[in-house]
Amino acid sequence: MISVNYFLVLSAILFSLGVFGVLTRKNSIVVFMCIELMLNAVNLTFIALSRHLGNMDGQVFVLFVMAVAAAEAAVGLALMITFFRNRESLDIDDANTLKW
Amino acid sequence: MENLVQIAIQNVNIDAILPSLVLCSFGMVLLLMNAFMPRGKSTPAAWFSLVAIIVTGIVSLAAWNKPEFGFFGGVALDNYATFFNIIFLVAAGLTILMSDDYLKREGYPVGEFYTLILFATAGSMVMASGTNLMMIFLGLEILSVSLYVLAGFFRNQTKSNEAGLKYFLLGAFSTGFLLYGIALLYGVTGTFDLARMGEFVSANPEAISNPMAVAGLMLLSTGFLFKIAAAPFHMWTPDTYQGAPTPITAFMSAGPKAAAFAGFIRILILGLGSMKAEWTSLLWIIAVLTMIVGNVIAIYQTDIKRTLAYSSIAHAGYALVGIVAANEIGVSGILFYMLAYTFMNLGAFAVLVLVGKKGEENLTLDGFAGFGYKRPWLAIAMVIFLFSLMGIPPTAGFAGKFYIFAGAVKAGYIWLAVIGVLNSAVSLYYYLRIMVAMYFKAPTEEFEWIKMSAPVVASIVIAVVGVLYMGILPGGVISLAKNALF
Amino acid sequence: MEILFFLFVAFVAVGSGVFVVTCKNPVNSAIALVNTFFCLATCYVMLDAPFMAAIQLIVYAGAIMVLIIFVIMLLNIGTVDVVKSSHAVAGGALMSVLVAVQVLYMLNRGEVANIEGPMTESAILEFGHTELLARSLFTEFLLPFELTAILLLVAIVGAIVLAKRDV
Amino acid sequence: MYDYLWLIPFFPLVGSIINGLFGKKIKNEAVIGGLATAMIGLSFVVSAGCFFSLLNDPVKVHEQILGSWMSVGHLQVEWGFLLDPLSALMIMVVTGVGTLIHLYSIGYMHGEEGFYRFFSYLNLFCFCMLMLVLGNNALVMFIGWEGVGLCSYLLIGYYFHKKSAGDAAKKAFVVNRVGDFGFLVGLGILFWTLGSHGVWTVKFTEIAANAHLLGAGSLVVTIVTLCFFLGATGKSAQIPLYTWLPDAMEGPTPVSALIHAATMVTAGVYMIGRMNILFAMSPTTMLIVAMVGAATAIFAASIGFAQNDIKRVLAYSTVSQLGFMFLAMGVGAFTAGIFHLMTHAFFKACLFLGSGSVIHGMHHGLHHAHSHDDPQDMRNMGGLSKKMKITYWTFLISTIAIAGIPPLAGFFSKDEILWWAFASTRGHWLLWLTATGAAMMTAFYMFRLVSMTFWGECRANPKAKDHIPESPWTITLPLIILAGLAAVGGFVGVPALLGGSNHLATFLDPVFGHAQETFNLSAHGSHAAEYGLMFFSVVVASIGIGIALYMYNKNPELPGKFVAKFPGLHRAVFNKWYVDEIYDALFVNPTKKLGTFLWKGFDVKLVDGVVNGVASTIEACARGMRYTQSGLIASYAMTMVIGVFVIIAYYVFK
Repeated sequence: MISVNYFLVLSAILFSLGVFGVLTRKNSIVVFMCIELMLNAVNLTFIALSRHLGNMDGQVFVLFVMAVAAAEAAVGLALMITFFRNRESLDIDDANTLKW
Repeated sequence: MENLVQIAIQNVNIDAILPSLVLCSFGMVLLLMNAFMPRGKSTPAAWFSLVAIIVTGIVSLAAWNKPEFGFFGGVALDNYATFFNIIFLVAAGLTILMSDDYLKREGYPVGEFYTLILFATAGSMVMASGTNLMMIFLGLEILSVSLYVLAGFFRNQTKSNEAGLKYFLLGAFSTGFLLYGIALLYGVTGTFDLARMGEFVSANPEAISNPMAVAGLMLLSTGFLFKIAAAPFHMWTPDTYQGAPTPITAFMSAGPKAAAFAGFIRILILGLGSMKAEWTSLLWIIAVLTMIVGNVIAIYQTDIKRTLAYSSIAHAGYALVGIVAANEIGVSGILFYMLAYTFMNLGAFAVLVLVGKKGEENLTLDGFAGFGYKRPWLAIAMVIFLFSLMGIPPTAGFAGKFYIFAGAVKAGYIWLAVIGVLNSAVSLYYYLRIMVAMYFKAPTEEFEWIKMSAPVVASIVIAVVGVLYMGILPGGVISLAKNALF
Repeated sequence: MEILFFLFVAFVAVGSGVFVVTCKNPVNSAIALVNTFFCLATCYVMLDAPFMAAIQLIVYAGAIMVLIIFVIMLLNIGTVDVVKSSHAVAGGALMSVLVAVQVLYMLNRGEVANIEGPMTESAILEFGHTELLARSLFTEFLLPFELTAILLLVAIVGAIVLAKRDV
Repeated sequence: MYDYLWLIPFFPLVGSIINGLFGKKIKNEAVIGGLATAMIGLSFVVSAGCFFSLLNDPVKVHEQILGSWMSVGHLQVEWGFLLDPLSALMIMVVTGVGTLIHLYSIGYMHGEEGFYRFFSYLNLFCFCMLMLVLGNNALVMFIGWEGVGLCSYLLIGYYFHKKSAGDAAKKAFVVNRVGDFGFLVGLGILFWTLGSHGVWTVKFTEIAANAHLLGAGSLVVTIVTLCFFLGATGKSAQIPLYTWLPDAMEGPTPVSALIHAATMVTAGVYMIGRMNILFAMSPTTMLIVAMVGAATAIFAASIGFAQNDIKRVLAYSTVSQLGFMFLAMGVGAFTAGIFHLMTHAFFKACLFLGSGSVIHGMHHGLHHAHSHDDPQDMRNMGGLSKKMKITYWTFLISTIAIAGIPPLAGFFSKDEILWWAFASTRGHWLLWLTATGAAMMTAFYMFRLVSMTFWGECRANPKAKDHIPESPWTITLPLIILAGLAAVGGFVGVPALLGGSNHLATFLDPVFGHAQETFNLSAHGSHAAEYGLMFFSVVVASIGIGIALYMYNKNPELPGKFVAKFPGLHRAVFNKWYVDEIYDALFVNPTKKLGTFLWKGFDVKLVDGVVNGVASTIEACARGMRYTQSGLIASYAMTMVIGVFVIIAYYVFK
């Protein structure tokens, strides 16, 4: 059994990678995928901690996070489709009529 | 295995989730109803959802002073939850009242609109009554997912699309931080249950200085501050509020914000009360920043909806002052203020719904020129709401600010209160512009006939009564709010 | 041995993560993301959570990613994505490195609670991971479980309302 | 009788609601105006009842609690009214003068569009003013305090199609809010400090009873009173927040008379009177109050020299007279301050209404002649004494009163202030000298006004000349009554020296006596000195009158010569000592304003400067901050990440 810290470090790195993607990508689907990456990183933290602490709560939480991710994916992709229909683009920088 | 079933059944206390259960049931029935209704008819759905709100209101009120707990301590339908439930229901009810004509005008008479509002309200209720991070998180997500859809509901309108997309991407992003915070707190305390978390932290004082716990607290706060629209996590607010359908903007600025406060306060006080020093000092700064950002940027706006969006940021700042105070007056002041804000803000938005034309036009200051003489009654109602937003006595806004600032003063945060008062003096500037437009400007063009419909008028009347009642005789509501503290 | 295996998995995970955020083609990003999910599933197995690993594959790699790829194909936006201007990338890189450093520092300084709960290795061997999870899920977390149903319902309704063409 | 106290504000409220909601349907001016007047008249009857009961009542403080408003911890805030000699006197003034002005308005506003609106606002104003005066705690007072500001805003902007009216209204409201901010902060600090001594209260009686807990002369009490004083300067148009008042003359004349002369602007004085014990505890604040008052008195008077708009002269005169009141408060002459408040209400209301009558007549005449001359410009007037006899005589009486000639009302009150300024334990001869100078100037510009308006040849358009009628009885009756009061009103406060017994001082003693005794606030001096000063002030006033008569009546060409001889001085005075410009240069964004400055020449106003300066600073911030809201999701996400990073960096690494 390797130490929980390894997993936490891996999770932290993946989380930061996700943040990097959100900050730098323009395609909203890719941005969303980066957010999924962040959520997965957190899932890893949960499961690692759950194993370490010896209680199931964390893993149950991961189940719910997955459900949430699925729900968000459905709604988010629907939003992107409507956006694409109006603008012929998925570039988040095109979402700029509302400002100031 | 049978043992397990028994354990589960013993802990299933339907009474503890009755309000949200009733609301969800209505929501599902409504969903079916919509499926069999001819397309383009949303009025029956509106009335049905109003019935749902009223029935749920009765069910909620029945729970007053009869706290129910259940589901392994995951749910507490105490007075605190009930008070917030009423706020959510008022917000949802007023929103539904002002929505129907609006939806017809904009060409989206879709019954699912109301279903989503009902589910969003149910999510808010879960947040208010959850005593477990898992519950609160799921409530938050039910609420958020509904709101993502509602914000982008006008799928052919560019603005609405954009509002939905921005809200969604940033909301999901902030969910990432929130979850990381929850994970870290779980790692430190080994539980999601707020009561057990509180016990653990007070039993292990070294946890307070554990960087993981502190970081967890801060990340968790980030997630909630995003929903509350506090600076610097407020950036989505003006855009989304401006682009979303007006009734939804009204709803978002009142109900979900209150829900975020409900969950946040419960987590902070019940679960992390021992880390009070950390979170008060954080929220002090956030509150000041939020008030300043909201009020200052609002000055430069010409779109009234956007102005009100910034003003709602500022109001979140005022309410945060109450959390910083973290005493009886301050927290009950927040409950009071949230209800007051629900009335005044939804009232103001209801007027906007009436004034606006198809495609959300007419919502600049010019749209209000000469309004005071052409539509004196509506204008008087608007003046009352604006006064309440400014915090001028004897309106609910004044009483609410008074309680919150009195709480801050009593807790020794006198400078915070001074900054708050100064900010509300600044806020005058942009509210006054609306009044100036209404009373001191001749109409720029021939004023179009506003179609007044009974439901919208009813929502305005209810809001006026609420604002004045809570302003002139706030004693009743504030004593309820005090009883509602857990 | 185990540690080496972990390092390998971690390396692959991070590597595919880098691909996710840098690939110009969204489809490639998506494939890389699926790869990351596989690695994470492997980690879950290493953490004695085989059921979670299975769910990870079924839900994430199987459902969500397929949905995403489907949308990418539907909208036919194969290679249009352009990366942001270099200073935006630099800013993003700076911030995410700072966040990474911060989190790592925090993990280094912080301590995970030392609680030994009921889910020990022997318990897992005796009852099986799935049963333990089910016990938790259907007793203590029954209500949240039900709530996810509402959540998914909302999501379905919302997605349909948004995506259908006519009123 | 005291049980009916609540009726006093209630009647105008009812009138306001009825007129506001149904006035448009009623249409009949007599009904609308009659109703409004009757309502305030009823208030006056009840006030008089209360006043006379109080006069013969050994118990001088009565409270009526209507119900609980808010409770915060140990603090109970009630909807309650307080009747003591001070508030009794004030309600008499407010309802009495108010009734007369309502009556006057029926004639004056005849035929105006939105007649009902005017009366609704006017009644609403009376309601708010009465709440301000009668409130038994600072929060009820604050409702009135905000309310009068609002009504003043609505009434100044009554002619909303005029842009200047809207601007003036907004300026008045914003400046008032600056003052309100001071009031609230002062109240907050007071509340907190008293609370830390275990007394959670905002009730005036309890504040007075527990004020000693703060410690006389302590820093806290100075800060609190200075904050309150800031509130008072906003509402009562003192330096530095005074210039909204002259602009407020954009409102209809009855409004100027009621709100901007007799009642609302005295709220600051009243408030200091209410909190007299706190102010008495802080000599520093008292000194500042006195200095600001004296400075305002002389400053505004000097500006009054060169104004040609009849209402603007009176406006600056009001500012100046309010300065006298503040001077009185500052040297501990609370009774004298309130006394002057009362007499000033009489003669200044009369003067404003008289000027209204003149404008009414001029307007009529000019309208007849199809002339577009300004009916308010005194250079178009002259010789009106023959055409408007009642107006002329009442105006003259009030002018003599304000000039301080015995035995008219202004003499007694002003003289008492001057004596206290000189001989009080908190007084100083410089204060006295300044005030005396201001008194002389008052006499001068008032007689300048009279001679330009009523005496000499009529300079109006020849066609208009013969069509300047006397006003109808609803206008002249209030003038006669007010002039009568201005003539005899001073006798309630005849000083002992002249054989009087100063009833007013005795009457107000339960309110002010305690503070004056405790802190040894009194004026002592030999009888000879008192006589001497009295005589001197009369002489000084007479000199002022004399100069005015000489310059404007006997030698009408003299002012022109004077101007030719000292052009710089005249221009300086004419342009209000360039204070506005200095403010502009200091506060207003220079680059942006340079063009405006050159364009508008020297006509930019003081408070415009401050308000616009602050506003443009905030607006610049707003503009800058607005651009953070770029509309780009990535930059929003970036902000969030930076926020998270900074927060965690601070808390985890500290």
